[in-house]
Parts: sequence; C-alpha cells; structure tokens
Amino acid sequence: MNNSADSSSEAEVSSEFPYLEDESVVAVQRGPEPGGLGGAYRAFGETLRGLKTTFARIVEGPVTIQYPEEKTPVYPRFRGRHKLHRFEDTGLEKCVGCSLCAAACPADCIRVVAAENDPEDRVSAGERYAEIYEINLARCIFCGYCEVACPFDAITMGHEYEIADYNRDDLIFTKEMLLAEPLERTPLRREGE
Amino acid sequence: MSAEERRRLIEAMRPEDAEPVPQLHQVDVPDELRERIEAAMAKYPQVRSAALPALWAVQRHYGWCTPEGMREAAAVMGVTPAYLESLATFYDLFRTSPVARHQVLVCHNISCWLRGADDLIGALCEAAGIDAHEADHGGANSPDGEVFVKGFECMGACDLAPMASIDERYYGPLDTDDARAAVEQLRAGSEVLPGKALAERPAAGGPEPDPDPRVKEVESGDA
Amino acid sequence: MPDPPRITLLVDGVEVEAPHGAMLVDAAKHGDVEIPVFCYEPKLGHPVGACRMCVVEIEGIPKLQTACSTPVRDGMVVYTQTERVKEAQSAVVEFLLVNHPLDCPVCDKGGECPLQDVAMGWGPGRSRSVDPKRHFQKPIPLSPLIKIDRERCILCYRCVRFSQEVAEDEQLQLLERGSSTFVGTFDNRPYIAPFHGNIIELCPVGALTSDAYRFRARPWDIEDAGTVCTLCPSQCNIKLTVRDERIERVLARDNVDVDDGWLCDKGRFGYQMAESGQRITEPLIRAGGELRPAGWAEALEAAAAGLREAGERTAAIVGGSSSNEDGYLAQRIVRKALGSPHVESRPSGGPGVESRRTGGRGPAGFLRQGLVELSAPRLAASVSDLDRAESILVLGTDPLHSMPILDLRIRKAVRLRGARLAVATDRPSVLDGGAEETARYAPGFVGGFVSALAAELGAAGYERARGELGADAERIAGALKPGSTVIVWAGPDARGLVGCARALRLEEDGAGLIEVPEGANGRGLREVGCLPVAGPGLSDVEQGLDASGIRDALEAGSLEAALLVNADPIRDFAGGPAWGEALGKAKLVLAVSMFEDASTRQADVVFPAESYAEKEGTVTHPDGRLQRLRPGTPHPGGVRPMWEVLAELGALLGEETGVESAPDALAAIASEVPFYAGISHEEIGGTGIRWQERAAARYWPRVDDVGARDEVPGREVEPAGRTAPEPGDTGGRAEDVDGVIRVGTYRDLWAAEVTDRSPALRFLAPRQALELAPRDAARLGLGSGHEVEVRSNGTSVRARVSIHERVKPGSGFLIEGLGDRAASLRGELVEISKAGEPE
Amino acid sequence: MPETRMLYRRVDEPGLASIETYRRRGGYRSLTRTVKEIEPEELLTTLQDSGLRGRGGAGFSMGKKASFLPRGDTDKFLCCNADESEPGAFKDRELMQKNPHQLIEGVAIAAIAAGAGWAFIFIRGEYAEVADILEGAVAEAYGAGFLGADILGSGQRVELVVHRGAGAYICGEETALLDSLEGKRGNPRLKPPFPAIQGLYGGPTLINNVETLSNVPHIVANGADWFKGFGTEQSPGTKVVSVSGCVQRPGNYEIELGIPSRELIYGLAGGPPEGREVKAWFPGGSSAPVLTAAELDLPYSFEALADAGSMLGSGSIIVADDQVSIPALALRTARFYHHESCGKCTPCREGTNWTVKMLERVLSREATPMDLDIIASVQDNIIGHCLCVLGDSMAMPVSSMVKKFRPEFEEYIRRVASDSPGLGSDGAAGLHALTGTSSLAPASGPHA
Repeated sequence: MNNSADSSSEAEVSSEFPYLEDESVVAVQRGPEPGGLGGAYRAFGETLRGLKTTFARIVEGPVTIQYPEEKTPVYPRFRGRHKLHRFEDTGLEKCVGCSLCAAACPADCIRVVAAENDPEDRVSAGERYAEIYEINLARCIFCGYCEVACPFDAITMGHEYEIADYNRDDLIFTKEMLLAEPLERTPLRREGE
Repeated sequence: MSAEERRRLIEAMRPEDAEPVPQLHQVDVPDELRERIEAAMAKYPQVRSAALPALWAVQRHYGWCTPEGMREAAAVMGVTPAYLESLATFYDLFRTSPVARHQVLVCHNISCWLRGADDLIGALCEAAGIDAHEADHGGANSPDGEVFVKGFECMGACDLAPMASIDERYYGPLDTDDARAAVEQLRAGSEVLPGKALAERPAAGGPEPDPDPRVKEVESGDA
Repeated sequence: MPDPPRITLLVDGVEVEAPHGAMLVDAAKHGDVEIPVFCYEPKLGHPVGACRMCVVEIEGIPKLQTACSTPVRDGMVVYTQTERVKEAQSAVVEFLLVNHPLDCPVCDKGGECPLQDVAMGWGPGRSRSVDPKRHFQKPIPLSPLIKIDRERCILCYRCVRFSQEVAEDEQLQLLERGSSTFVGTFDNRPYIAPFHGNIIELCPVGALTSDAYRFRARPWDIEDAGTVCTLCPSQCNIKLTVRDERIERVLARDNVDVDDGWLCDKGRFGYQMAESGQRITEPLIRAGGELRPAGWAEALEAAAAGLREAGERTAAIVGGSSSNEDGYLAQRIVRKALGSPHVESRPSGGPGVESRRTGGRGPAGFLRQGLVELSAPRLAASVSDLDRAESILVLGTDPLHSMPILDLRIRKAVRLRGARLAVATDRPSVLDGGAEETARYAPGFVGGFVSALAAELGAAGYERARGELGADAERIAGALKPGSTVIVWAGPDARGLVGCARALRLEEDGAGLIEVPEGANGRGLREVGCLPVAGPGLSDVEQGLDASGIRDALEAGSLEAALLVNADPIRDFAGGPAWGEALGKAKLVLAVSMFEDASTRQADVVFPAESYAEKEGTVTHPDGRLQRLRPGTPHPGGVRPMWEVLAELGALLGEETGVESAPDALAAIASEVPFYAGISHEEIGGTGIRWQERAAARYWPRVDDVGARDEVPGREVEPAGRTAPEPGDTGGRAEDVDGVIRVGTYRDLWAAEVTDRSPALRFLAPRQALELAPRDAARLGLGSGHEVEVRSNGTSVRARVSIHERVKPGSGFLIEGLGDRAASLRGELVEISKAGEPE
Repeated sequence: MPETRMLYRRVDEPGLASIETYRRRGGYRSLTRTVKEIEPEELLTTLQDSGLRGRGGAGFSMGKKASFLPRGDTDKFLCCNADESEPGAFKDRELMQKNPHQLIEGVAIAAIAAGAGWAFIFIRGEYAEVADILEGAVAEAYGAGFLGADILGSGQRVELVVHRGAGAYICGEETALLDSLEGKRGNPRLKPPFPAIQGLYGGPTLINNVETLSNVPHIVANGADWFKGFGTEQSPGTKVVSVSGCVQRPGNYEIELGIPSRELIYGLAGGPPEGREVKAWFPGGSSAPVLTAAELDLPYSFEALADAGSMLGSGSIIVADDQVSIPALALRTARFYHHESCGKCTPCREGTNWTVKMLERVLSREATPMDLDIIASVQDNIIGHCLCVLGDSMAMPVSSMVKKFRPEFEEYIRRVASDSPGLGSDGAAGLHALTGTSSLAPASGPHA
C-alpha cells in the first residue's frame, strides 16, 4: 500500500468524526415539542397502526388451517418425502443403483444394494439396477443432497410431509414404496402466497 | 449378450479350455509346416524371432492364419497360441479370416490416391463382384472365392502409382482396363498383366547417364 | 543388502531426498508431490512409458520426460506444475476420455478408479470430442471369474504385462493394432490361470471386474479389514472388503517380504467358503446316530467326558489352517491334561510313510535332529532372499501347487535378475521352462537324488552316484555354483539336504533354505509343539505316533479318542478313506470343523470352527515370519474363538491355562517356545516379524542337545530297514517292466475344500487324473481321457489319463486330496488297466 | 542437372543382382580388403571421417553411431532397416531389387566395423519379390565365402539373416524393428536405453538404413576424402530421392544434396502434368510438413528444409497439384498414421483416431469452424508427447496443412450452411472434391 493513499483516507475519517480519538461524545437527538397533534400522534400513533392490522385480520376471516382435514400448502421447492422415477417411455427405473445418493447422504439413511440387469428383462436402463433401495425416513434430515448427487435424476424430493407412523420400522421406505405414484395430498403455495 | 447366454457361456468354460502352450502330441502338425518352422527357429539366436516366419509358414500352408495352424505353430515353437494370434492381428499381411485364392492389395495411400487409386479399387471390385467400400476398409473376398481385394497402405512403390500387389508381386501403373484384365487373368489362371510387373521396369532416370568422372573410379575392377 | 545411497533432487523448487536410482514418480513422493500414472506399476517390472500421463519437465532436457521411467540423479531439477506439463497431462486425459464411455455410475470401479481420480486432478474438465466412441460388446466373461468391458479399457497394458511378465502364462494378449487394439485371448478362449485374478486389481479402470464382486458394494459402503490368508503356506497378506458384516471381496495387502502384492485365485476367491451357508454354526453332539445341535456347555462337557475316559489313549490331529494358538492349546490339552504324546500336524507324517514298499519309518530321533538342523535360523532364507540369490534350487515340490506365490517370486528372480534356476522334482514343474537345469527322479527317490547332489556339491561323507542319477545331480550342482543359493524344498525325506546346505554354505547372507510345509501353518504348528517327536519350541518330549501310526493305532483300538482340530484326515491325509475306518472304531471323535465333511461324519462331538476371516491369533510363515490373523467379520451364529473353546476344554480336563484372550494365548506360547520369547501382537504388527531376526532366536535348540550322532550325515540319516536306492540306480527302471509304472502324487492347487465350498471356484475342482509320459501311454495303449484303474497291493484308484510330454518315462502321477486313496499309492509300482474310453 | 549415380551406377544392367556380374563390376573388393587389410578401428575411423549421414530419416552420422557400440566380447548385432514404409519412399526397394550385393557387402563391412557377429536385414513383408532376390543374393554370398562363420578364411564371422516383416509401418522405427525382430508386436521401446547400448536381445545393436549401408563399400574402396567430394559439407555423398505423386516421371533420382528443389520436381521428374501447377509438396515423405509452390526454390538439403519448417527425412518428395483438395489430402495422411499407429502410447493412438474422425467430419461437411481449432490444438497436443515419432509424423503435416491452407478447410465448413449434398458422407469423398467431381468418377486430366 502506498503512503499517500493512506494519509488521504485518514483525513476523510477525521473530518467526519472530529472527536473520534480524543473525547467521548454523546449525541442527543431532539424531537418536536410535546403537545398538540404531534403529541397525540406520538402517544397513539403506533397503537393505531397496530390496530389497523388487527382490524384488517378480523375482516379477513380465520387463518387457522383445519389440519388434517386441510393441508398446509408448501412452496414448490419444499423438500418432502423422496420419490424414485421411471422413464416415461420405457417404464424402466431411472435408478441404476450407483449409490452416489448413499455416499452423499449426511444422515446415512440410504441403503442401496445393486445387481446386474438381465438384458432380456431389464429393470433399469444400464447394466446395473438397484435391487434394494431403502431410505430410512426416521433418520433423513431432508437436506436434498441425494437429489443433487443423482446423476440420472432418478430420485427427487417430493412435497409430501405426512410421514409420521407408529412404528420406526415402517419408516424405512423400500424401492417399491418410493417408486409408487404418491397421492398428491400436499397443496402447493401459489405465486406470491 | 443376454444374462442367460452369458451364464451358459460361463458354465461352458472349463479349465481345460484355457490355451496354455500346447504340447506337440496334442496337435497334428503337417510335416512340411513343422520343417519350415523348425528351420526358421534354427536361423535365429533366439527362438521367438521365428514367430513371424512361423506365421508366414502357417499362412502359406493354410492360405490364412487359421486358429488350428496357429496352435500347431505354437506347439512347435513352445509359445502360447495367444502370443501368435496377437502377432497375427498386429501385422497387416497376416489374414485371420478365410481368404480367397488370389490376393490383390491395392495401395490407397497418398501417391497412388493422387494418381487414381480409388478408381482402380472401384474397377477391380466391379470386375470381381466385390463391394468397393468393404474392400477399401479391411478387404473382401469375391463371391466365387477367387479374388480377395483390399485397400492397403503404402507399399513402397509410388513410382508405379497407382499400383497393386497381386499374389505378392507388384504391378503398376494400372488403369481401370488393367484392373478388369487382371481379374480375368487371375480367374483364368493365366499370366497376370504382362508388361506391368515391377521386375520389368527400368530406373526412372532413363538410360544410364554418362558416369560422373568421380564415380568412374569405383567401377574399374573385375572379379 | 545395503540400502542404495540417497541423493537430493529439486522437485518444484523443493528439495527432496530419495534413494539413488529410484524412478522419478516414486522419488517425488518423498517430497509429497504426486505425479499421475496409469501404466506404471513397479510390480510389473520395467516401466513401459506408454500412457504418457506422467510427463514432467526436467531441466536440461528439451522434451518432456516420463517420470515413470526416469531414474533420479543427484541435483536433478524437476518441474511437475509448469504450464507445459499441465497441458501435456490434460491432453493425455482428454485423449483417454475420447473413447472412454464415462459410465461411472454403473461401473464397479466408480469411487476407487484411478482414471476418475486423475481426470479430476489433472484433466481438462470437459471434453471437446463429439465423435462417436469406440464400441465393443459390453461385459463379456473373460473367464468364469472375470468380466471384461473393452469399452472402458484405456490400454495401459497392465493386465497383459501381468500375464506375460509376472505369471508368464501368456494367455492374455493384445489383439489388433492402434486404436482398434483390445485385450483378449486366443480364439476367444477363456483366460484361466492360477493367478489371473490379479488383473482385476491391476486394472486402473473398470474394464476388468470380478464376477463375484460385481455390483456388490461401493467403496463408501465398505470397510477394509487386513489379515492373512491361511489357505496355503504362502500366508499372503490380504485385505477383506466387508459390507454389512459380509466379506464381499479379497484384495492384496502389499507385503514385499511375503507376497510382493500378488494373490493366487484361491486366496482371492476362496473367501466365499467363509460366507457359505453350509457352515456349521453351533456345536453338534451325536445322539442316536445323528448329529444334533447342542449348547456349548453341553458339547464341551460331552467332549471333556469322552476325553477324560480315553485319557492317554487320545491322539490329536491339528490341521494346517489352525493358528499357533489353536495348535498350542490342543497339544497342551493332549500332552498335559491327558498325558498322551500323540500329537500330529503333518498329513504325510514322518519320513518313510511315502511308500509301504520302499521302507518303513525312520527313527524319531533323526526327525527331531533333522528338523533342528534344517530349520535352524542360520540356514533360514527369507522370501526376499529369493530376490537376491544368484541361484535357486527347487527341490521336490512344485511351488505353483504347494505355495503358489513363491512360483511368481522365483519367476521374477529369473526374469528380472537372471538368477540361475535349477528344478529337481519327480513331477514336471511349471517352472521347468525358465530353469537352467532340470532333473527328474522317479517318484519316491528324492532321498537318493539329494544324497547324490550333496556328493556332487562336494559334501563330505556322500558318495557320487553313477549313471543317470549322477549325471542329473552333476548338472544341477553345476547350475548352483558359484554364488549364493536359496533352496526351496518340500517332502518328508530330507536326507542329504544337510550335506547340500553345508557344501553350498547356505548359512551365508542371501542364501538358505525355505521349506514348504504341507499345511498352511505347518511351520508354526511344528514350533508350538504339534509334532509327535517334539514339544513346544521343539523341546524333547516323550515320543508319540505319527499320522499313519495314529491311524493304525485307532484301527487296532490301542487309541480310543481322536481330537481333530481343523483337520479332515480322510480327505487330506495319506491313507485317505482308511482314516474313515480308523475313526469309525474310535470311541470318541471330537472334530473342530467349519463344514460337515467325511471326518465329521465319524465324529461324536463337533465344534464349529472359525474361518480365517473371523480368527484372532498368529501364524508362522515358512520363512519364520510370525503374522497376525485379525478378525474382519463377526463369528456367525454360535461360533466362538477356538482359543477360548480349547482353553475351556482344558479347564474342564483340569489343565488351567489362564488364557483369557488371544494375546494371553500368544503369551503362553512365547513362554514355552524359547525362540518366540517375549513376542507380542504389537511387535508382530501389520507386516509380521521373522523370529530369526529377533534376539530370542539364539534360544533355538542346539543340534548336540538333540543327540546328534557321530556318524557322517549321509549315513546317520539312513532310515532303518529301508532299501535306499543304490548309487547309480535312477529308480526309474520301472518302464522296463511291462505295464507297470511307479506312481507319485501331488497335491493339486485346487484339490482343496475351499474349491468345493466357494461357488466361484467350483469349476476348478480337479478330477482324478493319471499323468503319463507319451511313451508309457503308447506302450499301455492309452490315450488322453481314457478311464483307467490304478492298482497296487489291493488299493485302487480310478483316474483319467492325461498325457504330458515332460513326465519321465516310467513315472505316473495322481492327485492327492480328492478323498480317494491316491495318496496311499505314493511311491508304489502300480498296475494300470483300462476302465473306459474317453468321453 | 543430371543425376550423380553412385549407388545406382549401371542399375539396369542385366544380371547385376547376381554375384558374378556384381563382382565383375568390382564388387566385394571392399569386403575382401576389410577382412584382409583393415583393422576394425581404422574402418570405424574411415566411416566416421566420411561424414556419411543416415539415409533413413534422422540423418545421424553413421560412423558415430557405430562408434557408440561398446567394445568387448558381448554379443553385438547389426540390423539393416529395410522396412521402407513411409508413403513416398521407395528408394531402398529399387536398390535391393537391382543391386542386392552392394547392400550385402555394406552390411558385412559395417558388421565387422561394429564387431557384430549377427546381422539382420529387416525387409518389409510387402517386398516379397525383393526379399526373394535378396535371399538369393545372400545365399550366393554365403556360397562365395563372403558371409558365414569364417569370411574368406579370415576368422571374421558375420551371419546374415533376411527377416521378412509382415506389414506394419511402425517397424521402420528402430526400436519397434527390434521388437518385431525378437518376435514380438512391433511396439517402439522406451529410450534410453538406446539400441547401441541395449538393443536386439538386450545386446548392443547398430541399426542402419539400406541406402546408408549401400554407401559403405564405396567409402571403403575409395576413402573418406573421396566420399566428401560429393554433396555438401554437412552431408557428403549422393542421395537417392524418390519423387512421386503429381509428376510426369515418378521414380528414384540419385543426386547430390543442395540442388534446388524445383530442379528435382520439374527437371528430373518432369513436374506436374501439362497445365497444372504444384500446389503443395511433401519434401521428405508424408511425415514432413507440407511446403507450398512458393517454396519450390529451396535448396534440397537437410538444413534448408529444416529452416523452412519442414524436413528432408528419407528424401521422398510427393507432389500435389492444383486440382487436389488439401483437406482430402490431410485425411489421407491422417488415415495412414491412424491405421499404422501401434497403439502403445495414448497421444498417438487416440490422437490419430480423433484427428481422422474430425477430418472426416470436415469432408462430410458436418464440422464447425471450432473443429479446425480443435484439429490444430490436437496436433499440438500430440507433437512431442508420444513415445516415438509416429504421432508427430501425422501431427506435423496435418498441422501444416491446416495452417497453410486454412481457407480451403473453411470453405468446406462454410458450405455446411448452404449445404450442398451429393458428396456423400464417406470421408474418402473427394480427391477433387472442390472441383466438384466425385472421387470414384474418373478425374479429368493426366491423373486418371
């Protein structure tokens, strides 16, 4: 750094805050004199603003969602329960059992056991398919890394969030469950909602 | 290959199917072939140098490097047949599939191509009834099994361009009429392209020029 | 060998110290600089510089140089990070990827793939190629064990070089040329050879994959567990790939002093035996003629009761795969708790059992003395000594079958250093091709040959033999002198070897003996006391019966109980089925076994055995290296550590060992085996330690302590009552007798339980074959594939004829270990009759 | 300017290939002198002093190469490289076909100079008839005592084997030749060690070209100073130049180096056919970067051609006239090297393969302007990065063609947009593609 630049920046600082180094300075900002309209505004202004919101909501009606009869809508990029996909044209599974999702998973909740395709009776498009594909949703933290890791877009995060169950074992989702067309029960939030 | 085919293939694989060095009693080597190979083995300081001569001998004997021929040569030489097959597929002049009686290799490299090699191949193939593209990309046999035509890389006879090597003898320069004639002659078993053979061609510089005075000296002796 | 001097070079501006003559790639590692490689693999011999990945800039040389083939010099200045180097390296990656399919998600190599690593580290990041890639038929079987995907191949030639320059089978070759080159075999035959599994590990891409491992796991799914393979005496260091507590694969764990980083296919694929669903996983007790599951307490009590009753009329047979701890505790139970001297670990027993006709057994005194002499630390060669010896003698064994990894080691010495190899065996050896001299003696006549060799080498007290035997011995002796020699030998009959050792001065550096024992841990078991003639540390003990003695005594009823620790004598021991009858007569047979086999069928109590993958303990390599077995997978079902079971059994029988852990068991051994004194698991570590190199080696018993006699060695060892071949008698005269040949036997590499129990290896299971010389076959009117019956003294074996050119006329060979009586015919003159036409 | 015939002297004399005629013309006198009068050291000095440079392509001093071989009793070997496979080269063929004994005498003398007891002539398998002639001549020479265990009773031993290759350009590379001679695939070896130290069967090996060795009897007969009276100071002696392609009299011409190239192409070889002009020419076989018509006046010598960015190589000129499509020529060139690449090292194996694919796309009009840059960059990535020079041999001429005739390449690419079908997608299309005639139709003019 060169010296001239140094000194000039120092000069700027000192002109703005002339007492920076030497004295403690207390700055006092004075408002308008009390009394009159100004005084009334100062006393009730914020309260009225608050009441405006209150009355507006009264007019709007109740916002409580009657869950589970009604569902909370989610944003389009909401990360809910996973889905596995098939190719639309051939019906083959997109997953080739590469285990990259399992590698990416920070919660270690995905288990993939691969097997070799029989070219006569294919499960997936490549040489390899997932014979076992399990996600332990009890452990899943819904971070979406599996989706990012997947080289074939075979796994995506869906919108479903109603996954609670009575038994931990039932939270281990198998390939068949993940491949099944999920019941679209979760409404999406509309634009700007 | 389906999984089922593959499974059958694997199940059919027996340890004895592997091909280590065959023993002589396991093969039936024709005497003439064996003599040729053994003569070649004796010519070199190390036996393996005889690998190319051995393959040449197999090719001369069977017309091409048959798997059985390579096994026989391997048994005589004490190497694995795989070793010989590796060589046979490396070198362009060895055929590893059945080949017609007469072999016509047509140069399609730069000098010959500049002077019409593609036309020559076309004419030869037309006369022999062969697909020219196939002949130019790997070689093809005529349906009657008489002529094999293959587009070949430079054969070191650019002065004859466009040229062809017919049954290991060079002929050139050839035009499309020569091509038709050559195929006829091969089929008929008569002399091929008289007058076009390399052996009959004089040096390009024409008749012997006056000897350079400095060179004369070398030529003064007699036997 | 002295370490090469160290030199200093400058790599990317940093001073790096490296051994002189090291290749730049390796030297740079000393300075933490990684130079990417594909084709370079020092295990394969000389570098070929083909992949061009490792180019670097060297000051003073205008062209970029391949670091894999450039030896470092003092003061060399090397740049690995310049623009020029980076461009060249990224160009090579781009070129390689022009034809590589990039099917990483489905490729087994994904995640542990050098091509992935190098492409990420040094590649251009994106390819400019839009042209179609090279296509081949997708994975096709190269052998029943290996699949080849030629599209993925980057033509680094490692596999081909392995086949040509390491295993030297030359079955795997490059076919075609240029960019059409592919790896293949002759006429699309399978590539089947004993070491071919190594090419899977060598392949830097997923072109060669293991059929058994295909798609089983990803590198991030697995754990590695280092241990030692105990399927043969090679005791190669291995790494188990474990997923979900199952072994999915076995990889080599480089230990240059043991295995050079190679594995045989038995070791590589034999893990399936441990994972077999047929294993015995709980103790069994025979009740009403049937074996039924029982609890450990019940089974131990039943065993203890039976043994208590038999007392000193008990014999123990300890199988070769047992650890030192198993062997030590078993002999301790038999010797101390039961007071019986009958402990044996050698399938062939002592000298003399190889032929009923050629002689009886030798005196036990010799045996112990011979052992002490021949196994003495000063005569012991290490495996690495083969890398230095000027000549190598292979005597009486074919390492391919008996200790496969030595076969590669010997080939390496011959190929890379030009070591002189001499082979003296009865059966043609696969090493013959590289040998300077070979000698064939008739089966069973090794003793005569060795004595003749000792005479030719100038040992005192041996007479030179005449005739063919003398000439053979002279040729072999000529190939051995001068210079340091390592003798790799096997066989119960070691007469004359002491003389050879003295004459060749094998006590000097870089020379010595390596005995190939019959069992995987043969040497360790011997040293912890599993011998009828010697106790732990080869101590002097009351003499017991050897294997055939035990069998006879069981049959005669003078022995009542048999303890079979990891041993199946019916399959593995000389006598074979005769053991079945002997065990049938025993009052108690206690078998420790992984599987139900011929011997457990005669057992009254069966303890489930551990596999080597579950075992904790130690084994001793034939060159004296103690190595650790470390559990890689949990014990299945009710299987328990064998040291624990034996310690409890001992306690039930009143022998408190105080062993409560595997280290305790080793400590107990170390306290009784003087030359193992003080050894611990920590000291053995990951790569083992040779006890000969420890201070305690001085406690090796002295020869005089074991009562060496004054006679010259050649005579003293002559077994009593034996008709030794006369000097000049080749022993091979049998061909003169019409229709009669002398039979030798050998243990085929694949004649083992592991072959039957591992689905991947099952296709290799051998069928009994009688190998004959072409001349004998013609004389007997036999052709390849004919079924014959081989008979002698009422023993008969059926076999298929197989004709081999290098079999000595008059000899024939059968395979041991197939559960028939072939081993009983060893050394016999047999009659052969045709029993069927070829299939 | 006339030829200077030394090696080609009386080349068309009937029967020159027989030992009688050869001896009548003074043959084998040099060998006789060698074994009877000259010490090997003196012989080496003569060869070194003569300044004879290798005629195979690299142009290294032959005497110096021979002097690199270690002395002593190790088994040494001499290999004569008669695997003449470079497109455009055919001089060795004619030398062996017409005067085989000159070569055999040269081999024998060089073997004695190098102390090699074994000599091999590695002749390409395509030259079957020449190999037959050579084998006949070798048999004659053995019969006359000029070869064998005891040459002319002198105790000197030279065993000579004619070894036939089987069709692989790469075997002309000296270490690949050694591998092939050892019975392996002809893959070049890593150097060092150089063959002079560790060559055939691991022994010291001297490798020389046919023309080089054919010079040897003349040098021994007349001395080094006489030899230096020919040619230039840097490369004395005569040089056989093969001229082919679009010229009226293709063939071998023995000249002294340094004459103008125009003299060779137009004077001796007659130039392109009537009405045509030289468009591009390879001065040293197909692996030399091409030169243009503007460079026809360069002196034909190692130095001048190197200065012009090309090389003399084995001395083979291929002429392309103004009717020739340079992209098609580039493809032919690239295809040859792609076909002949042994496949051992990556840049050559994959680089030649990729270049061919790209050039095929240029010719089938599926390329984009970016492809030309990629082609050029791929050539740069090959040059200097391969195990042997084969990769460079493709990259250099292709690179030079793209550089010097870029507009012509671009024209193909421009036509993508306007898309004129009819030339077919086969990359072979078009010797005269630009002129609109199909390659399989007879081309007009003297080419057909």
